Amino acid sequence: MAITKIIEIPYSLEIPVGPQHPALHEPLLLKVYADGEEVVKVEVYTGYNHRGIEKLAERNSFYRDIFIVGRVCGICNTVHANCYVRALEQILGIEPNNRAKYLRVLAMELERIHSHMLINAVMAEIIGFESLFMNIMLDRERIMKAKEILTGNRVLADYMMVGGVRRDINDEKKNKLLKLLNKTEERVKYYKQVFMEDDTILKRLVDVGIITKTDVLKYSLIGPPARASGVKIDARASDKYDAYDEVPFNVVVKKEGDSWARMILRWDEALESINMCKYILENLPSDGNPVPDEKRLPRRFPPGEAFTRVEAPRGELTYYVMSDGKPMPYRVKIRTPSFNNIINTANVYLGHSIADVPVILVSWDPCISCMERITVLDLTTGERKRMHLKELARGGRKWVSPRYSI
Amino acid sequence: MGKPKILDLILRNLLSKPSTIEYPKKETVIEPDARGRHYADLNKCIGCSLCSIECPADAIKMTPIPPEYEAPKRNPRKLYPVINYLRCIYCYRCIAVCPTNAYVSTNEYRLATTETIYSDMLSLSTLPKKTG
Amino acid sequence: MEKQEQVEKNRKVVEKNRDYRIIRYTPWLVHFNTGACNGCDIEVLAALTPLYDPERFGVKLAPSIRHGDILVVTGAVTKKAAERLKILYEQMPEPKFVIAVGACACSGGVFHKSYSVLAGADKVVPVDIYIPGCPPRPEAILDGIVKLLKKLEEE
Amino acid sequence: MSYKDVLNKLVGEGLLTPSGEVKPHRLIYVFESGKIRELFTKLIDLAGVEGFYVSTIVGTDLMKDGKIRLDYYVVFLPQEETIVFRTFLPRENPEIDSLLDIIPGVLSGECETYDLLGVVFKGNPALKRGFFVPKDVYEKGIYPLRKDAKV
Repeated sequence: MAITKIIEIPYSLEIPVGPQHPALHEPLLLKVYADGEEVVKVEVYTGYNHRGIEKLAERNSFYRDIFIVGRVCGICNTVHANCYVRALEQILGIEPNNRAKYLRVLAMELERIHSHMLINAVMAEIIGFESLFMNIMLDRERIMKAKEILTGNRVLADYMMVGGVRRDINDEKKNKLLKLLNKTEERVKYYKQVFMEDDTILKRLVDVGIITKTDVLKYSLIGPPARASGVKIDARASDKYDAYDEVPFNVVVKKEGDSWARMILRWDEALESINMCKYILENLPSDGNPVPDEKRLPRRFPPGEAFTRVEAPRGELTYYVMSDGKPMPYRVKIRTPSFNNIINTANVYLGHSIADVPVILVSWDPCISCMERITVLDLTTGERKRMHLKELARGGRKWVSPRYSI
Repeated sequence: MGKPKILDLILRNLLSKPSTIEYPKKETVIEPDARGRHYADLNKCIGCSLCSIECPADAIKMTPIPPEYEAPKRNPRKLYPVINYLRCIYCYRCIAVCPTNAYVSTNEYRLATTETIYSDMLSLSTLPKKTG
Repeated sequence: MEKQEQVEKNRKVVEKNRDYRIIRYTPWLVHFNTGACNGCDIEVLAALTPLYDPERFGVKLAPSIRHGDILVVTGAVTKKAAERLKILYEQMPEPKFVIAVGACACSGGVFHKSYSVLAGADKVVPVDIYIPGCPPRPEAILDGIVKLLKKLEEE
Repeated sequence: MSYKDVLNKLVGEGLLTPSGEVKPHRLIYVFESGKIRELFTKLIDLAGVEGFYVSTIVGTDLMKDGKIRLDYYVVFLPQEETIVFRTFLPRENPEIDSLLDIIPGVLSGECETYDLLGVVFKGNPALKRGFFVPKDVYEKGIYPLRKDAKV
């Protein structure tokens, strides 16, 4: 179509982005400027979810912080707690026993499976494939049950403790977990096939939001978006923390770099994680009690600093903890993966149609668990319309195009 | 996917039961050691207030035992922990640090209320009342 | 004059029936995240999936605040989100009810001492029912909704 | 060129000074705050754009020394080795050149450090108060992560 004048339509999506980075900014505001259907400019606004966790951590004791950092992100709580606990262990010079290390990995991998299933379900919902969303959510409940058996709570596990974990498992629980994992594996394979073959999904995802290898590194992108563009970054493989040096696994890397590759990569990783969980359950070492006595843990922390990395479901998560010998940490710095992945990717939307914006956004895995609402403001008439993100993906086109496609 | 596969799928779906749990008519299966409501057993509590110091959410307040209840001798300061269930995050840190293992844990999760609920009545019910 | 009396009478009837209308119709939920860790959010979402299926009671997630009857608040109510929560509550049609889900929305949880948090949805809007837990199980959320409906019925 | 050679070359040129390590085994190199752009331009030349990424910027308020410490955590690929580049700024008017035009990935870190700690990155147009901090705090001119901040 011939453009005679450029009309700016500010689309502002308010999205609770990233359980991954709830610490600092979550419901996030993306302001999308569009020319007709084509996105020309994107601005990111933040601060709706800033809870001041870093300051809060400086005011609470080291042990109380273990539970506070778990509440940075509900979906990745065990990896947050694990990262912080390992930083404390580095400062103290404690090493947990092998059984505890294996159990930690088990909890983190279960979390990765349910997180990847959740974001794939949300993607199915965003592109209007509601029955697939319901099916994936139904099968995700099995993993939640497994988490409940292992840690005692469905979502927030509070499973990590300095020097080990907070609960042990017995043979009965082990068998229950294996049964649940076997059932889930079957279903995950099926869903992967659906994502590979279904026309609806292929048409909406393939070649949408392509990002190249150079851009990935320039913009400090991490996790599945980086691996889907052919960059092999995986803190599990490089740092070999906990039992990741003993449990066999492959780092999945894809070359395409589009939204579809990112979603398929998540299914591949979920399958990989299920295999790891099964390996752990079958080869669980029994070298002593993995549960430390919390009454006897050291109360005093020597001065020192530690920087730990962990591979969260959404990418590399880092913690920096500094102790100055007092009962409270001097500085705790949390850098969550969505922090990089969301704020730094504003340029990827350019050139795509408005209906693709939610698809690209979800493919970064910002965990859109709830309210997604969009204000569409038409500058020519001053008319304002609020719509659901899903509506925008499906019907938004209907609302916009008649006016500008002439 | 070919057509015969779809037929197979339809048949299987027609014959299978719905997956919905008829809650609240039918109870769901909850692990017996799931983290639910917990309270202090005052026969064991020594009133040391360690749980109140360690609570990440500051949900536990040490309160004097009311005079109509017989305070046990092992509790010289006559204090007992009262948990604010609305603020409690059910991390069970208090249970782990308690020096006398005085906490009783349950898997009760149906706690929806219209006002703030505390653990005081549950805790005090473990103590005998003074006679006369 | 008679007309005015009639209007007055009608208004009284409407006010009397206000709280009952929700039972005759189906309650639609609107979910608002005021800075939660998404733990409660995914549990609210999980409560709406086929395994628990609250559409049996007619409960459904409404897309817009103007369609909603029950506002489900999760999160520790950060100062920026509090302004929004107030606007949303004012936009809801009468009768309106608020459910606070999770320890953070009930009374601040672990964040109650932070500088950017108001700690508790009841500081901004009147809350009808609290669902404690961190996060509450989907069954507990359904339980809260059922308790709210029962409470209205009794009134 | 492996990351060790790159670092040795930069140390030889006098841009970096090795000083200890952060647990577990993350080497620290101290540089002068005025030479940050020179350092990272050379780093890109030597290691290549695809040779590293900036993982985190950690700002710490050292109130006793009257300084603000700024750590750039850089991860070198393909070994994924984390190296700390550390610099010190005065506590009054902390200023440093922005890296936004040569490494766009530092955007989030710079915005956050400015908003929470008050370090000014010269040349970054996206800096603004209220990126994270609520209005009533930043209107008083308080930076929440400073040790003397009362919020």
